[in-house]
Amino acid sequence: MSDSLRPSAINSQQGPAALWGALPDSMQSVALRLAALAILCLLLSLASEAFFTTSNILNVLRQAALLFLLASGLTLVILTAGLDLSVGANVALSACLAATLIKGTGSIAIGVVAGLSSGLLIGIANGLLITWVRIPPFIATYGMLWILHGITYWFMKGETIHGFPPAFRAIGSGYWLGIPVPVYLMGVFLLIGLVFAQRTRWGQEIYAVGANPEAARLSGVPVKSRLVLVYAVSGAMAGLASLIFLARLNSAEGDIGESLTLPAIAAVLIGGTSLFGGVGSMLGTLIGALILTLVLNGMNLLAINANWQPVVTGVIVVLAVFFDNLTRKGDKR
Amino acid sequence: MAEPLLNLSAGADTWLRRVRTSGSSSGALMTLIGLCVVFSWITDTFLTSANLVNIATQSTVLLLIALPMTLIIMTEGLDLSIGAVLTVTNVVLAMVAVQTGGVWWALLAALSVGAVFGLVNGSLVARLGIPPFVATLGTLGVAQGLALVLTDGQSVVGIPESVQYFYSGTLAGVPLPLWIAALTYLVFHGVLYHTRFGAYIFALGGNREALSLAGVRTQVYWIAVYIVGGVMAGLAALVLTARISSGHPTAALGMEFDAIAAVALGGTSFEKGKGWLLGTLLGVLAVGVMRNGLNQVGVNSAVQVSAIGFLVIFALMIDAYRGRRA
Amino acid sequence: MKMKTWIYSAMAVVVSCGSASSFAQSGERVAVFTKNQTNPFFQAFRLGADSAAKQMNAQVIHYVPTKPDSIPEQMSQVEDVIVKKPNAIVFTPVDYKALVPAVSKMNAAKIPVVNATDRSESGNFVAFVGASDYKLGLETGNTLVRALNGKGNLVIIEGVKGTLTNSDRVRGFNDAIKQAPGIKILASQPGNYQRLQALQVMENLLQSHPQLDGVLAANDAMASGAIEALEGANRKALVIGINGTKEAVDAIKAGKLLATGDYNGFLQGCIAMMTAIRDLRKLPIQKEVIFPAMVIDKSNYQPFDTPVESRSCPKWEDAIKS
Amino acid sequence: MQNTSLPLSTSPLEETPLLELRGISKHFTGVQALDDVSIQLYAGEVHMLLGENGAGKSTLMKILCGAYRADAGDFYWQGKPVRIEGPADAQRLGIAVIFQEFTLVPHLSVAQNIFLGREPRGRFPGTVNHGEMRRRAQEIMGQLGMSLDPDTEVAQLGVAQQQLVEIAKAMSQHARILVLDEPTASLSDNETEKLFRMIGQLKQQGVAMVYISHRMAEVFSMGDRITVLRDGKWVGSRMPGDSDPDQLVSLMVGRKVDMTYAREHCKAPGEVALRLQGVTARTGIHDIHLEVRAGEIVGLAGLVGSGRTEVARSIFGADPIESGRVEILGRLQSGGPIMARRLGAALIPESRKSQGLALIRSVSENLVLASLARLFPRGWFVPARQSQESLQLIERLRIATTGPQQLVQFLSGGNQQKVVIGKWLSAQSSLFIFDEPTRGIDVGAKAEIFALIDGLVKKGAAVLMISSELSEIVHVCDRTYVMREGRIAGHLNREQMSEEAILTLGMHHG
Repeated sequence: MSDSLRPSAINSQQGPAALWGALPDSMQSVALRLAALAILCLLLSLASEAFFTTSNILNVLRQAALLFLLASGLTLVILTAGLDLSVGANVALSACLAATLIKGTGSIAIGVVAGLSSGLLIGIANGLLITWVRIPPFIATYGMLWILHGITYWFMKGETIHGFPPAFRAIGSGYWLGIPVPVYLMGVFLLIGLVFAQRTRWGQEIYAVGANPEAARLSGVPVKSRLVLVYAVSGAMAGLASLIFLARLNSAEGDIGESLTLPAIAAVLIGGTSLFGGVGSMLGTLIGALILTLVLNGMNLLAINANWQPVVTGVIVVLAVFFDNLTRKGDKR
Repeated sequence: MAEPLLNLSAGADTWLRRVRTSGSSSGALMTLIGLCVVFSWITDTFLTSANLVNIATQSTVLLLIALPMTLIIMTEGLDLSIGAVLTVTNVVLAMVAVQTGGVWWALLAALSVGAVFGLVNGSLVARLGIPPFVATLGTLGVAQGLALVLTDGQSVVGIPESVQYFYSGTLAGVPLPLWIAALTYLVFHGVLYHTRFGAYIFALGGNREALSLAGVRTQVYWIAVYIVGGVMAGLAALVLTARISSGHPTAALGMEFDAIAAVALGGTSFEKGKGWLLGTLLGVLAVGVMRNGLNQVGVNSAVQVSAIGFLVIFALMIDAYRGRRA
Repeated sequence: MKMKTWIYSAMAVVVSCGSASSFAQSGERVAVFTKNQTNPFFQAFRLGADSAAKQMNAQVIHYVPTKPDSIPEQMSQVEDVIVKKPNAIVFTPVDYKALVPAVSKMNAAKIPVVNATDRSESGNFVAFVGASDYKLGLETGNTLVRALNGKGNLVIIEGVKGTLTNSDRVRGFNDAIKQAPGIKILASQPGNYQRLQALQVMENLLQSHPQLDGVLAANDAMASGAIEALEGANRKALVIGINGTKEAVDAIKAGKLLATGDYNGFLQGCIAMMTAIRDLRKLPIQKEVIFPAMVIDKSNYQPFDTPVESRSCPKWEDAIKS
Repeated sequence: MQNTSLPLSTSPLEETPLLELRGISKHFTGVQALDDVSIQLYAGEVHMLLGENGAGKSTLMKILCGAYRADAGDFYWQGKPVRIEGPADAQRLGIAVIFQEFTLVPHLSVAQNIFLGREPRGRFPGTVNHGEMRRRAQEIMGQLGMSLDPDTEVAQLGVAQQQLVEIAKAMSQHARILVLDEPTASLSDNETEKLFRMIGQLKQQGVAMVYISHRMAEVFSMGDRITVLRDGKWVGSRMPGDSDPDQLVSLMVGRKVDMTYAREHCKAPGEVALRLQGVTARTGIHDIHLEVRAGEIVGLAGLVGSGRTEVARSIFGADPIESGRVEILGRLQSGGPIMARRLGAALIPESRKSQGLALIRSVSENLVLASLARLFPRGWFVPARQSQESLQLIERLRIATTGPQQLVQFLSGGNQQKVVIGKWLSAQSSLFIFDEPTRGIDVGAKAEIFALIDGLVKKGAAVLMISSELSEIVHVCDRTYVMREGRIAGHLNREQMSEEAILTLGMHHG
């Protein structure tokens, strides 16, 4: 097609293909994932009658809520082609800090503020290490993971802190109008995340930084402060998730967040956010978290030996990204 | 442990020049020297030959998986599954060793299981174009699950003496694992700097398009790099099984991150095919010295955990600082 | 140049502040190996060892793997410590089979070793100090069977598959249930001794088993995980744990937990350390110290209610009597 | 570029061409890249290949070297039919291509790069005989008059040296046919001299060369035969003797385009929009003094590597400066790109793809990238406002796109450059710094870009334009500075400006 300057004919496909073609990339990947989620629910409800009961659905939603809160912060980080391996350790430290303060001062507010701010500070530290000291995100957050674990172990000395006031425990295991509280939080932060990513200037700048950081910098976008912002949000969300964990488990110990980091990253990847940056959505991450939790819940209900769970999780992550490569139009990075 | 300076056909000057050019980032070298000086100053038992041999032997397993990890990272790739593959090959090797009473069939089984995982990783990345982080995160899960399924959580015992010999045995006074590690390093050094495959690894990371235009079947070599990763996990399983004289479903989980940290510590960068094998060796030793030193001094174990994090970030800071200045 | 000297000083500070604490006492040096830094049982064990050492003014150094329950790491720690030749070692193997080579290294280095908690499969030891997991499983199982007066459905939440403590405790549970035909085991799933995993396993079990009367958890952490799940789904069931941790005692006080097997980490720490020191000083010791399987419940939890830090080791004589 | 020392040789006309392509066609999804193209390559002859971007030149090259397979058409080697379906076939016949993006591996040595894929066997299977490889590399480089140490890492070489390594690599394959894609695009004058001398030597050795260029001077000084492609079709072949630049351009563009872009020059420049006083930076520029007033297009000419891009980056704050002052619209620029934009400066960078655009994002997202703060001051992003702003710009700049949602990576070079300019229009900048605005853009689109720039200046904006095309500087700019080795070598006002004057100021003396 010659490089003539005449505006070429508007997209000529007719019918549904045009409709599908017209959908921007991110909407297509979300639609595909919703379909996969629906099929999964159908299969599970056929396979085990205990699946499609309200109590199980609420149970799945609550488990997915915790995973989503952690993964939502991570989504922004991965959008900038970065990574945060320290979220699990962040949850551990923030939870123990909050637990100690709630027990010590007896006031829930102080504990909650402590948990959130510790998460935020850890996130900011990650951001500064990556932007000012210029250490690759993978290694910076890996180092931070060890430092945080060390601090938590030193701080907790192997103790566990248990038994918290019912008011605090409500945010983790409480019900309101029959629906677990964390599910509301999931809804609220899904909205905040969507609005922030799609409907604010900073969100657009984060997508641009992920797509081409040098072009963003040379367009006057403050790349460094956006990166610090992204890691700070990821840290803060880990702080929030730690509070809910604390409330739900009703006790804090050294390795509370240990097993959360990889599932959270998996949820983001299954949700369609690309590791190369610039592509992805918060809605996708929610669906990713739901798919991951549903599969594990289904396996438990069908009493499939727990040993198979890591195998299934691994296969799903690869399949999700493989289908993405197929559907994404010519975005061979 | 003096790094074997023997090199095959190339003149000594090219080797030294290569160290100067690609070895520009010496975060690992300075950290290693710093740690040794500090620990030998604080406790007299650190700088004893027994302890140094001790560190080297302990670091063997990590070195055996850090070497292939260097090659994979040089092709702008990553292998998160190598720790889990080492675990499943440890279990396989133990089970076969118990059945056959010998070591050779067991080693063969472990190497082939490792090769299969490597082939799967390579095909996912090279043929299906799935990002390495995602592909190997997938196989990490599969390998971890398989290890649990094979043993149903129980550890495999009754390992014949012939397997344990590979850790406890010595040859000419030097523990066997050290021979394995030194030999493997030499082979990797030869492969990377003196064979076509080595040049193609630099090319896979530096300019993949150029390699295919030169008429080379890039897919084959790209998959081969991941197969080397899998096979090395099988070999490392031999030393690991000999060391813990059993197969355990969670023996080496998480070791992949130690390997990646050691490689990064050693100055191999994540892009443009910039790699330095000696750096990885230094990185592995730095981690080993740190842990041993802190144990020697009896430092509170919580401080030990944080110290590893500081070590990684310190070394990278040195590189970033030198990188900016150089 | 500037950068290098700065690193050395930073390193020295980190290392020296950590080591200062262990040079304080004088006397024999005893190295204590425990499995991880997160399980309250081992924290109690370490405190017991410390208080015994202080009483007999010996010097304690603790070695705990940075990655919880990491076999190769504990192996490395043993090899590192042997070079320093401590006078005696109190050893809790991460895995009773995998750490046998480490024990043979200690024996080769002629260092007296006291085996605690998990009985190592082989290797010669000065003594073994621990409780009988099997008996504890049996006693706690019987307590639950009695409480359900012989009828009802229950679930078992196992610990880490493949560990000695887990297989003995679960065997004890099953033998207790065999004696009561009316009791039916609905499911037996692993929680890996972790609170969170036990919670998730319990939540899913509650979905698939509407009628559930009792829960046998292989340790207290998983028992409280199960309790949280029950409360989360506002369901009722009798829950039993093992280890006798402070948290379990509080739960019994609050009526949430039916009972817990007294594994008493603190006492095990004391006796193990005393045995090691007495052996060094050629004082009489007992080769096998097996704590009786004591079940703590609403009736007898008072003596166990004191926080672990403030407890101190009983004299050797009266400890042996109990 | 005046005539170089090489005599305009009319090569001996052999009857059977070394390689003949007949009826070559290649079809990509929705695009007929090549349609029934035939071309003859004679030994010892430089065959010039001209055509706009997208005319099929690079596709033809990729078919020649086996990177693409032709859908139809056949190849005749010295009259005998042969097949070229993969890189191995091309290599066997001795066809080598030197692309603009070099096919070199940064962290391998010169010798290893030259023999990539064809390393001499060592003692053991699979190993490489370094000594032999280094010796043969030295031998080849010697023939081509190069004095590089075969062990230095390619990453440490300059652009010109890397190109020479590419050519040595081609010659190591005993290339009988060499394809050069705009070889002098980033070469300094004496490096171009050296390249032309080497091409002369290769002609003596009977190597047939296909030379792709946008520079008319080169076409006539080096070419023995000229072929023009348009829209994937063959439109004509000429001998240099019986054709002239304008005729070739009209063949290329298919419509009469006035090559020289005439514009009436600024009579009354406004107040100072940009002033540099004694600016020195570690990037290699020393004591730069220059001024640009509103309503003016000021050129910044000079050879490759004379520091022009570095000056642009220092003005825009992309690189820190060590001493001196940069004033934008009267106010001191002391911050990074963020402050430069706020002061009203705009940078259209040298490489669009890596520094100017987010390729995987849509046209509208790219257009508002620099004006997000202006369009959405309170932070609340309104998609309608974004599409309204981008539709306006698409209209004004006549960007050929299926719609604001289309991903920028699917646009042609000219349209991508327009998006970058649109980005800064949306940011309402008043000082525009263009760095090689028309590189890799064909004649037709160039005129369009210059019209845009003229439009900016007519509305009172100030423009500093960096270009390596001397004809562009002379025709478009009101006045120009000329740089040499990181310093301002001289200033030429409207009357003094001519290609020769610029060249003499910019040439390295001694």
